Amino acid sequence: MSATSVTSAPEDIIVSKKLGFGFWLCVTWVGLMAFIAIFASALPLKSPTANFLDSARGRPPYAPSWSHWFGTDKDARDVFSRSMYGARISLTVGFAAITAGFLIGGTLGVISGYYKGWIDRISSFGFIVLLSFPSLVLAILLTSLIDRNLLTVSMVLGLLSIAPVGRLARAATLQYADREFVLAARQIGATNRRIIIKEILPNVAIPMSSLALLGMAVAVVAEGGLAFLGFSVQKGITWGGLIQLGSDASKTLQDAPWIAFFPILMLFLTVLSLNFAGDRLRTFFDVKETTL
Amino acid sequence: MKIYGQSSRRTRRILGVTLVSLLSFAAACGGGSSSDETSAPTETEAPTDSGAPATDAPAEETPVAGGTLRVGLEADVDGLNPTASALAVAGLTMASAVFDPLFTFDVDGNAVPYLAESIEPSADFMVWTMTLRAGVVFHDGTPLTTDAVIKQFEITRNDPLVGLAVKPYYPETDAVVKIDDLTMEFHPLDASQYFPTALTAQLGYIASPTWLDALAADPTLEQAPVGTGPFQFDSRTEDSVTRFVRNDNWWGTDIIGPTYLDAIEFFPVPDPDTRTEMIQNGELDLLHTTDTNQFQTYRDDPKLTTSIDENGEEYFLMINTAKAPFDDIRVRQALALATDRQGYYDLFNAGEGIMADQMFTPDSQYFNPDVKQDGNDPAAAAALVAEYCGENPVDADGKAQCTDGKVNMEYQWSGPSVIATRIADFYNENWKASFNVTFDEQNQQMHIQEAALGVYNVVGWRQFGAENPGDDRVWLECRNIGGISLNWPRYCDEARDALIKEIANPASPDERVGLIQELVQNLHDSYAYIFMTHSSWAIVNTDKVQGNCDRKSPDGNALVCSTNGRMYFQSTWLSS
Amino acid sequence: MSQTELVRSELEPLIETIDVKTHFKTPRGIARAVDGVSITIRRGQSLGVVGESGSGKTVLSRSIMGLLPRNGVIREGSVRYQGQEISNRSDKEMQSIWGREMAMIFQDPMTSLNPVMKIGKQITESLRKNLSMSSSEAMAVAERLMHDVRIPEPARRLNQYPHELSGGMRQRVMIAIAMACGPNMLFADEPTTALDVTVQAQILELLSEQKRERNMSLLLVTHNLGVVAGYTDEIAVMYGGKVVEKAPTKTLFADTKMPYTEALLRSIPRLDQPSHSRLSTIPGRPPDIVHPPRGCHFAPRCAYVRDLCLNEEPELQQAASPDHTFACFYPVGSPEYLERRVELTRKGELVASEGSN
Amino acid sequence: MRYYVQRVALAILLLLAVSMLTFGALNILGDPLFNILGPVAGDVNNPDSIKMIALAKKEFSLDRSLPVRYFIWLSDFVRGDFGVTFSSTGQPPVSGVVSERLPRTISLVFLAQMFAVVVSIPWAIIAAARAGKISDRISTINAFFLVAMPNFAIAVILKFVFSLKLGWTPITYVADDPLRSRLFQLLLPALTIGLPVAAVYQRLLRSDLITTLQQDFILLARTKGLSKTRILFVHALRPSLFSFITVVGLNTGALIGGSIVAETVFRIPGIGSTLVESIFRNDFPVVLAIVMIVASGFVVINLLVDFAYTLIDPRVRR
Repeated sequence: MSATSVTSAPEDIIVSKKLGFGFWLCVTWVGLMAFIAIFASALPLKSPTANFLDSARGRPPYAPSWSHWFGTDKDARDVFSRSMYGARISLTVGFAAITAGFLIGGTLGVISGYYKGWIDRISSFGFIVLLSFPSLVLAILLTSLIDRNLLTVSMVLGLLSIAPVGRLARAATLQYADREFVLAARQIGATNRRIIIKEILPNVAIPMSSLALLGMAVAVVAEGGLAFLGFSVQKGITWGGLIQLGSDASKTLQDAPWIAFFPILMLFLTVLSLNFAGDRLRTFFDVKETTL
Repeated sequence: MKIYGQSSRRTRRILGVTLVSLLSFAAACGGGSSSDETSAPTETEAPTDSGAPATDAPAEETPVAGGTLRVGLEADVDGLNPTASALAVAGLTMASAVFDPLFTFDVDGNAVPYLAESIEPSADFMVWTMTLRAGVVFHDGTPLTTDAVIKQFEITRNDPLVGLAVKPYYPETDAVVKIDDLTMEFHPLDASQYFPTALTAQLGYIASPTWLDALAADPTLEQAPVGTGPFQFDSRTEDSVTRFVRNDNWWGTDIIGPTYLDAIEFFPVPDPDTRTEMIQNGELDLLHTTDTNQFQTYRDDPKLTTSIDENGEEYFLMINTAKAPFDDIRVRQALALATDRQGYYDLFNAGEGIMADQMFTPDSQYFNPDVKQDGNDPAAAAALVAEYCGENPVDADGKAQCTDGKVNMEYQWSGPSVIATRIADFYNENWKASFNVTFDEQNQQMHIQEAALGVYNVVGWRQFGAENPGDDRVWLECRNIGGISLNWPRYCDEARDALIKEIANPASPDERVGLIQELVQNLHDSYAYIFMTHSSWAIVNTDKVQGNCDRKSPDGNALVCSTNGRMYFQSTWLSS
Repeated sequence: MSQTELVRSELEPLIETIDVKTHFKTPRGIARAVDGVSITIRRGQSLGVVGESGSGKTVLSRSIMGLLPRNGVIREGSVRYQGQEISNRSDKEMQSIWGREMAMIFQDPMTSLNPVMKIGKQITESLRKNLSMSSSEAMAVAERLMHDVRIPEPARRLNQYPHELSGGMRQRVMIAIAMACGPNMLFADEPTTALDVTVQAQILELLSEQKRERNMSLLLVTHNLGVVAGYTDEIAVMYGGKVVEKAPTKTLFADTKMPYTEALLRSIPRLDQPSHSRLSTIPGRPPDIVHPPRGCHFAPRCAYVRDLCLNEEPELQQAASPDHTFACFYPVGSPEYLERRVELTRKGELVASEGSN
Repeated sequence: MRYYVQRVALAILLLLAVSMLTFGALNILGDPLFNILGPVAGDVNNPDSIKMIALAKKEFSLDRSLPVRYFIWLSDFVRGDFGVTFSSTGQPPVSGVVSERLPRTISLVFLAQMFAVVVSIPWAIIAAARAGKISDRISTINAFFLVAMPNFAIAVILKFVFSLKLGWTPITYVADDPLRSRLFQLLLPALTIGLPVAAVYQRLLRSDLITTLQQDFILLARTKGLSKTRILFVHALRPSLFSFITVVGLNTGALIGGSIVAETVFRIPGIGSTLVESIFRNDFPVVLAIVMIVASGFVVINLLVDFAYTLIDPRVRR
């Protein structure tokens, strides 16, 4: 009934098919963070590792001040520049992880969705196996067994994102695998590889890509969790680690809450932005809600 | 009640401590889980080996029996088996309630007889004849005899770890010889006037032979110790609570005095903040800590009495001198010079305690004023490193020791521990100008293992602070270098060994002081240790805890109320 | 009631709408789904509302019943039920009318029954709510209703879920639900479109029979003139949200005025055609209700269009026979109409369009 | 029936795979010996040490091949014997550790799940009923914020506000306090992991409800003159619960993960914190047992969810 389809959900009256201001705001924030992450060392930031001790006056005040905007931590280090540098590992890992997840999981998903049969059965089972660990448990388990550097941690989180991404890709592929244009392509004797690349991928890519941001948010949070528990990149400054350092002892948290709260703020804003932007994209391409 | 701290780690890690405690003093080494290893003494008033009296109990108050004392400890132990368990401060504290030592320290720091009735050295101090107290029975009714002591000695000596600190000092056979049921002879390899101090801790805590036999069959009995002590085992849940009750037919009741407490409950609470909160909430009556960050809190709390036992261990960086690049003294020196000791003190001691230049505090009679720990001089460090790297040295396997003009090294600590990691970051900041520092965070066991096996460059460590400096020898002598070394830095110096021999057996007390100061100099010159701070123990109790400094020996000597954080309970009582 | 009363109640309108407008706010702009419709339905009388998809017929029926969402909708004009204004009533107030006074049957029995609720409950709940029956009474009534709408072994059916019933069955269930509280006014919104031809007739039979028995008024919404032909007293043809011709059924068929109605008549599907064939035979597409064309909305598709049609919008005018109105400048039978018809026949276009049905 | 059998079989297959992975990873990548022997394990030139190493290997059957060890472990595990912790005395038995601590984690996760469900359902219904109104938008934004707040951050904030500033809740967990106060001590931890999940549930259920509310059968229900509440609860809710239930099942995983964080921050000796400790102690039997238990719990819950489906949706009854 086309008439009633006009009496659409109040939702649609709110969500106009525009990305909207909020989206761009979020993208800007993430962009800013990325910029800082990349060029931190080039920016006029205090050294994030230096202990700002003064043999005469001892350590600088904990509380935020002109010289240390976010205050200083227990070790007289500048919380502001640490929060900035924190973006590095957090975002890098987040990005690398989701990229790896999409490359591996995406490929697996598309292939198994397209060829079906035993490939599908095996990979799908693999996905379920991965999914039957609570992800944080699996992450801790793996990171505890490896030498934790930027690459390995990213890979572990990437591994975790394989299953959800793979499932999505597979589902998306299944929708198209038997569509007319694919069958047509087969008729004219196009190779499977060609069909996948020319016909399937473009269709699958769009909905998937809209989930990349959401995925990255998840990865960033996961990294934070690992760092908070002490399982992330060693010797690295990461938001999760900063938060732990600021909250480990009740005394610190009580007397100098900002040590933990500024990193929390950064992390929160970043995750929020990623989520929001991702959500907007999702509704924009209107992809179904997922359990990514 | 059971209280939990996060990650209550077993103290199996504390191999060092096991051996240390054998030699009558406790030291927690290798970065504990709390910030304990970063502390240093704070009180600068007159030193008392006994520590300040825990309470100023008004004279008119007379002790009352009864009540349960709840004690917060920094950790739990694997077991309470003096022959095999790693008894760190926490373990020794619990042990001191169920076991009685053969000897114990009086307020002047002399080892006086306790379970032993007397001991007599031969003229050359090579044979010591000890007589046990008669009529002492263990909690299981077994009588205390020479055989019991000898059995325990032999079991201990053959323990792969604990034995390490015993083996080198006794002959293979006839180390201990039975004379009669209460008399025996010790035959140490070296003469020492101070031999009895070796019997004041783990080696001196005598367990029931019946129980030791049973242990062989069922190791789980480790959890239920049987000794002669004023308290006997009641129940124990690992990492949660250990409960002892008064031993009503304790041998000492008539000789020494009554035991007042009905029971003691020990709660391992690794997190110092939690321990503090608990005593403030009245969930604990007594605790010990080395976390200087807490000291002020305690002083500010009127309901709490704090006594600081500042004759604690020293915290220092320990260097493996047997392994490149630190087999070269210039590199060790450079590391010392690169280290910002002042900065460390400012950051990690919360304005408490004092920096250490050597193993003695300035107010110790053995303090050597000429020995200053070098540090805070990056330039000099850079120069030495440049010189060393100029020779582009390689290790045994031909691996280069320098990369782009910096020495490659590994700093190892035991984790996970926020504070330990902070310290690692701090050192890295100090050293990175002249060293390429790799971090090696190990879990506790691995940390100790690598230290013991000498597969490390530099580690943070806590040690020394012996009641009797002669007893620090086990860390220093060449004979303690081996597959597993107690001479962790694997630094062998015949001259030093000779010196130690002399210290054990000086012609006169004053000469001894001189010799020990010489040893201090020798230690400094070896650059095997970079001394950072003197740690100190705070014993904190609520105002209802009384009398824990009223301990006496059977012969009536006043005894210390704590030894490096290790507490005693025989004379303690609770005012209502 | 006495003869005269009966007559009066027969004559007095049960439902009366005056210039009802229902507009929707959409991202594209204001959609004039219903744009000034006035109709009256007397007790026991049945009105067929006919038009293509998008003509606004469904929205009209829902506007009358007040079922449309509050926000994003602009409603104007007046709706009277038994003389009282109901267009301004809140959902809460309408609850007393819904079910016992007015009921509605929807197009698709597949989606219109709650998939996770037993048939019995779906029928009885309105009985219990509106007539405050006990569950046992309600069940008895429900069973009778099921029987009335000719559902075999009703007792068993009551305990089944919709997915266990055939499409026709479900439509009958929906009728039973609608009938439950004996409403005076029944809205049937394309009640047969989703069903196959054989069942269609049965359902319509059932509807008119129930109408007769209960002396209900019926508003039958459909796109298929063929359907309403046999079952309604009066027909209103809607186009682009407006009523373009309204007349008693016989008159409409006998004396069609509006070329659009004529086109509809031509396109009545035959039994041999699939039931859901839409009015594909009228060239062009329904008007854009957001940006309607100037002049007569039908003009762009009208074979007899002239300049006037494109510039001015025709008002509803009275036809020769009473209560027959239509909105067209050059109605069927007018000289201009005939003239154009001759041209078309010559060109052969008309033949084509005729040949298609 | 066949369906149930299939699902159970799959679940078992899954757990086998999971156990193999975990067991393999732990045994290949870690060396348990030194947990048992301490330094002796590395003292490979000393005959005594070598003897002890051999003994220990035998006792903990570390001298067997990996598959053999796996089957030994598995057969014990299914019998409820989770092996012994790697320590010189081989004490305490893992099953002891687990059985002491598992209940705390379960009650924590359960509390959190209860909280999340109990809060999210009415929240979602109200929001859906007012969809598009200001109140709904605000609640949507709140949900969004909560979702974006990592649980460890929430933990820190809650601890700061309620334990430290207001002092309402204790920061220590007292294991043999009366149940009531123990539950009270579990409050913040439960909130920590429950809040974000509640938000996730609310967002999902809300959008599903809104979709349902546009269904014809809701319109029909309205034409019956039913009250708005009845329509929401009786007609709209149940058909909207399908994906909700799945997500509730899936999120149990998130909750278990969260419990690791919560137990660490609020010092609750559950299996979450124990897992972390044991990993740092290289105490593989404990790690293995905990991972297996957690995974099993997770798999079983999702199995139950599948079955719950068949209960609330008559159409998928088999």
